Amino acid sequence: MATLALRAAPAAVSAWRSTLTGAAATLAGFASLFVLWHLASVYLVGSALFPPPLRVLARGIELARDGSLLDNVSVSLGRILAGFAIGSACGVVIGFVLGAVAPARRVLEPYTEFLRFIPATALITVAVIWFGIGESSKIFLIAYTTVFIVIINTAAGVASINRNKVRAALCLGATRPQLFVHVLLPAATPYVLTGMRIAMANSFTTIVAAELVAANDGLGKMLWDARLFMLVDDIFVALICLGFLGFSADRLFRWAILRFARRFSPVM
Amino acid sequence: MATLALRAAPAAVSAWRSTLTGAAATLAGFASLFVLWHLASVYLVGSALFPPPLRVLARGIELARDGSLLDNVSVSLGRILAGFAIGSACGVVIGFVLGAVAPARRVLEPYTEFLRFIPATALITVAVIWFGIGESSKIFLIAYTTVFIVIINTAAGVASINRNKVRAALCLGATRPQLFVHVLLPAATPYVLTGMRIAMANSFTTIVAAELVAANDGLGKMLWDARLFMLVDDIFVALICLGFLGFSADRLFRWAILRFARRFSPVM
Amino acid sequence: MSLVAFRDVEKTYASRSGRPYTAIRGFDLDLAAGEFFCLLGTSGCGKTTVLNMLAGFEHPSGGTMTVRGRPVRGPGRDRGVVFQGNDSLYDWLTALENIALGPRLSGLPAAERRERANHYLSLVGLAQQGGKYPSELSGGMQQRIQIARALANDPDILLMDEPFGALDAQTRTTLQAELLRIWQATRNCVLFITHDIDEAVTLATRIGVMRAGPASTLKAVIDVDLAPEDRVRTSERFMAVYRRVHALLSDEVTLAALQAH
Amino acid sequence: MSLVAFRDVEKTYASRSGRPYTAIRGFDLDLAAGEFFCLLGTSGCGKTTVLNMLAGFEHPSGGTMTVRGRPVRGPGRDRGVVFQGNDSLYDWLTALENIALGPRLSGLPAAERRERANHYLSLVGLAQQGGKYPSELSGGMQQRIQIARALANDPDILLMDEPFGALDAQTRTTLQAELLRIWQATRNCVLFITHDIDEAVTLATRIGVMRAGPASTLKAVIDVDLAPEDRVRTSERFMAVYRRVHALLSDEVTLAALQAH
Amino acid sequence: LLAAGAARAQQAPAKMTIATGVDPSFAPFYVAKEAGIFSRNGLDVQVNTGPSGSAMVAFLIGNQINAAYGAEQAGVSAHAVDDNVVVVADGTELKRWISIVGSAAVPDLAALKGKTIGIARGTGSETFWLAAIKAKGLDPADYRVVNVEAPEMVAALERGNIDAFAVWEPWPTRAIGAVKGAKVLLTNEGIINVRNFVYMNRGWATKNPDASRRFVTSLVEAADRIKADPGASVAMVAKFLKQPPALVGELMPKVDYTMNLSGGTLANIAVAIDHLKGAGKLTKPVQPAEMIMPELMREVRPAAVALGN
Ligand SMILES: Nc1ncnc2c1ncn2[C@@H]1O[C@H](COP(=O)(O)OP(=O)(O)OP(=O)(O)O)[C@@H](O)[C@H]1O
Ligand SMILES: Nc1ncnc2c1ncn2[C@@H]1O[C@H](COP(=O)(O)OP(=O)(O)OP(=O)(O)O)[C@@H](O)[C@H]1O
Ligand SMILES: [Mg+2]
Ligand SMILES: [Mg+2]
Repeated sequence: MATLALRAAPAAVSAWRSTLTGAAATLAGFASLFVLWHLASVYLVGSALFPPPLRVLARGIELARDGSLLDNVSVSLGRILAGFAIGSACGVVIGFVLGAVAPARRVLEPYTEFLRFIPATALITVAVIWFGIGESSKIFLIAYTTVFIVIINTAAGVASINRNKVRAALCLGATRPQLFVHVLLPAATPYVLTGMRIAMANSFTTIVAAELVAANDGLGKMLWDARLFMLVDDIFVALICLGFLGFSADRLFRWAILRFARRFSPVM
Repeated sequence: MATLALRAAPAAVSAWRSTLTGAAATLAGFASLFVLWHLASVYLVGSALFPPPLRVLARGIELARDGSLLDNVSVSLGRILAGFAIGSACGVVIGFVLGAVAPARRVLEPYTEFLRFIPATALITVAVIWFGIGESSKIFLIAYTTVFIVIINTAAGVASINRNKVRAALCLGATRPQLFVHVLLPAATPYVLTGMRIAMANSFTTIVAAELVAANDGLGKMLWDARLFMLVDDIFVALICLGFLGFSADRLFRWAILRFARRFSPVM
Repeated sequence: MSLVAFRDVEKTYASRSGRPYTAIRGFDLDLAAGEFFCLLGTSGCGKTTVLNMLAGFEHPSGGTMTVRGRPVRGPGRDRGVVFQGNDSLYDWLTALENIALGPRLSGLPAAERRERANHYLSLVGLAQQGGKYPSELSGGMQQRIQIARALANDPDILLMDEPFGALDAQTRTTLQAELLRIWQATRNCVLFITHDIDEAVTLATRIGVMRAGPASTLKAVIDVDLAPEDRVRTSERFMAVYRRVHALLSDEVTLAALQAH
Repeated sequence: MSLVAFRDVEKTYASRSGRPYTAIRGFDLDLAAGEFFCLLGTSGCGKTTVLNMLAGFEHPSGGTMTVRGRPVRGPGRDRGVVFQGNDSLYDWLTALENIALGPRLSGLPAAERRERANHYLSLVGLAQQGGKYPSELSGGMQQRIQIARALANDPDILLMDEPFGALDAQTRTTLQAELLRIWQATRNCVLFITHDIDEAVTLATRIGVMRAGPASTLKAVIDVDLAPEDRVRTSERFMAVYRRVHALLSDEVTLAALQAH
Repeated sequence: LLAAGAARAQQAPAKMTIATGVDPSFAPFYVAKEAGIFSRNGLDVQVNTGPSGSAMVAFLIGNQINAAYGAEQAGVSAHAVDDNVVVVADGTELKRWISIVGSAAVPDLAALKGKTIGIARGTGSETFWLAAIKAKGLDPADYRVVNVEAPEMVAALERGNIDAFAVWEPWPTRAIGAVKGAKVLLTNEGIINVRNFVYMNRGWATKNPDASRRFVTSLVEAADRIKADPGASVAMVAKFLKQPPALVGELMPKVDYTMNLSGGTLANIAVAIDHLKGAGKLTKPVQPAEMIMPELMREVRPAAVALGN
């Protein structure tokens, strides 16, 4: 997130140094998170159901050693990415239609505005009816929780485009498809990307519901098993993994944006 | 959602008429949704697990008659509203801090960017440890899934404020708090509202996870029970209720925005 | 049949604060192919409103407005626009890419459109600046990119809303000369809004002066029948036109001031 | 000690496209309290850059810049700014509320600040338009709201970036007179950017002409020692100053044109 | 006993929070609440429900709730985390509760060979399947086992993703109604006895001996009541669960409700321990006897306690 520069930054600070201090501050933030967790666990709560971070770390290393953690992570990550990609792609297209074509919006909105309030957990059975108990139903569920957020943000992006930019393109002779490619798409890009970043969290959290469907592996499955057998440390290992994976995916996403989509001056 | 006016609207169309055609189109959209559902259920899927809309409607009327549906709806709605309100309020405050205060952002981001990937379902146990088995743990879970979306959108809003608007306020002698109240807050309002609209869906869907925690009533509870007893019609009644409640809440929210916050030109 | 015809056109804006505001009422204007029409008027009288309707951005609330006998339905590439203010530039394109967008949309091959864009970039005196993004350009530079973008698309009707407003006198003179040269070569129709009487008299074949709003119309239209060599301030005929326009405008300003108090 | 002092100031912009661009280098300027300094230069030479640094929006890349002997740390209410372009107006406030914001921030009671805002609204000729939102105002009207907003806050140093650029000649003349009147009453320091030499000679106590960029500096500073009655185009002394400034600028334009090709 | 209870009810009733799933096999909790047995014994009990009885056992850890009702395995897992989680009574015996249901293509158990079967891993479903293999002398290698959650069994069977499944009621009954040609191939009768236990937090029970005793007394009374008046009990359970009486009436007779502690209790705990150990899911060793706190039942109904040593 580029923060608001309330006063001009001294130009002398090199980009390098600011990257370094940034990384240090992020590390400090994480450190404080874990210290707080430790204090809360040991002194404040003192429950067997809320283990301190070091114990979770030890258990995590154990699970990593025997290879099962990596397996679970990679399987879940695959499902998340597939669902996220499909959901985002559909969301961008539908969002543009909603944002740019008034009659389509009127007819389509009941679908999006109705369906987005229906929880993925409740759709598991429906997903199995349609897609069976294989991978596709899991990916469907993840795509489902991704798509609506991308739709809304994309449509908001289209609606907030500066009027004169659209007018100028039409005066330059843009056809509808050209207007889309050359103006709407780039101008809405910051909104689309923000929407995708928000939706990413839904993709990650929905893996837990998705892997309730006949899964043999994955972090969600690990979580459910651990719950069933009350393996408290395992639950926290799975949670921490999800958190770190999400955090890393988000950083990667941001980096890619800054690297490849900087000219669309995304806001983050 | 105000759609992009690609060509100027004939001014002669009265606001009244456009409201009416809008409502008609929305109704048509809903009608088509239910017709499609009927066709899919009867001709395409033909499963006892995917009932046609009329059967669900009949069951819904039955449940409404005996009063249990209304009870469940009102209990859930209360929880959702409380969680949504708390989550949004915290989200706006944290979002502004993240967006406007660079050092705070660095330290706080690990928290938000890590925690938002941790599913509410997995936090049930932790919620009960902290907040007990009563209402507060349910409200906590809903607030939890609401807050991060509002944070991200608010921070994006702050970061996208036109530079010269901030500069002008500082030249007019604005202190930090004044800058916040008179410029950052109103300028970020469209983003905040979009964030809240998106987060609203999370509030509604999380009620299902929240009411997994030792709840004795509510739509989520109804859903879980129906799932355990394979009362397919009840499941769909609960889902449709969630969908309609969400849709209505969203409409109400939009109406309130247009009524009271129009000057901040919200984009929707 | 005239190229552009406004007949009894009215434009009423619905206002957020409640009361609708009628900017234009009973507005008549004909523009012929090949003419250079300058529109003058006090600030807020409705010049941009007229231009926006002709461009197809706004529909008249009453009356009819036609281009080549057909009502205007929306914007089109036959009418190029230079906007008042620079928010129509594309932030994600460099100056050169902004200029090249029109040719690109009409399918010109990459090499040709780059050449074309570079030509117009030099024409507005920014040959070295093509790689910069709009936010890296000064106000006057942005304005010149907008002019180059409109010219590069070679429209039949060129609608320009105070295009030289943010330019220093010298740059302005150069661009005026370039614009005249292009217009003489193509003989397109130009609707040119300005608040600089000198500029209007230098460029126009006709000058229209609008009344102060609300419900503004054209107060008078003056034919500027000056030979090229008379298009300088030192010419007596130039100054005669100047004084006529000046007088027309002054009355309106006094009126506007009276209304405002 | 002068009120404002630029000493050997440099400003280099990091550019998105790669190469950094040095807009200003070795720039020296002193402004005294009570003076009206007009800054002229070709489009893109660095006028706005100078103003932005003094306003505290941008830090110099080199050299020192002080106000009352202290380095500028950021924007403050002692330096009021009229921006080039109108994107600094608050869309969610009416014209009147925009003007009243400064007094509101400094805690003036509601009644007094409304009165004050209304006063400045009439001063810029928009007494009837206070209830409109910026998007409902014409370009020139927006610009006048911006001017009123800056004036209503009564800053020690007034920084104005082409404030009358979008106004017709008559409105401009009225506002010039108002500005002069206010300046004479308060004797604040004004830094006024314009590209209109007439305007500069009418208003300034000193005129600075900048070189064409890159690495621009002040080319010359001219004292304008004219009596009020000489501040009209018909005065010979006026025209003498005009011609001097014109000559200085023309050279730069030629230079800029040469560089561009 | 009744008189004593009534006398105590004059004082402020002791507050308790208990939790279980929504399933007629936990009927004693519901009946004690609905019939007012708890309040007659001077208890103010809040009954919470969750997705399963087992899920709620976890909340005994750290005493989030005071009592729960659930399966053996959940109790063992919870006891391994916090040894305060103990069994105070064995309340439910599920005689014909878990079944293997086959699709139209599988007429009998023999025909299941080489086919796919859905099992809910780590639950009674799996325990039953393993027991069935042993009892019927089947070769596990002949079957393709896939992990499916109970609520999705029917959908998976209908779609043909699986040819059969092993799971508890109400799913077998439902599947037969919903999927054409589906039938029960085998029930748990004579193969394995599934039980549900009443758990309490030992720390809390030791600190509140009086309330604990009255709590167990209430459950004993409720179980007796279910036996004595099945019709009224069905109505009460249906009311509590907000489920159709017909469905509840169909399910309740498949269950035997007797509050006791027996050798069978210990045996079932031992099986659960073995099963968890085998799956590598037990974090520390647990002895069946350590998991039982028989004092309360001994006080309330000594005759029902026969642990064998
Ligand atoms: N969207 C709008 N809603 C309400 N009123 C509007 C709107 N747009 C313009 N107006 C009003 O219409 C009148 C004419 O505006 P217009 O922009 O056409 O003036 P203009 O002649 O171009 O002025 P300028 O020289 O200052 O640009 C003004 O009084 C303005 O307030
Ligand atoms: N943010 C920036 N990044 C890169 N270059 C910039 C930036 N801002 C300004 N420049 C460059 O600095 C030079 C001076 O710009 P400046 O805006 O100061 O000009 P100006 O004198 O105000 O011109 P005008 O009269 O057209 O407004 C220009 O060449 C411009 O391209
Ligand atoms: Mg205008
Ligand atoms: Mg400038």
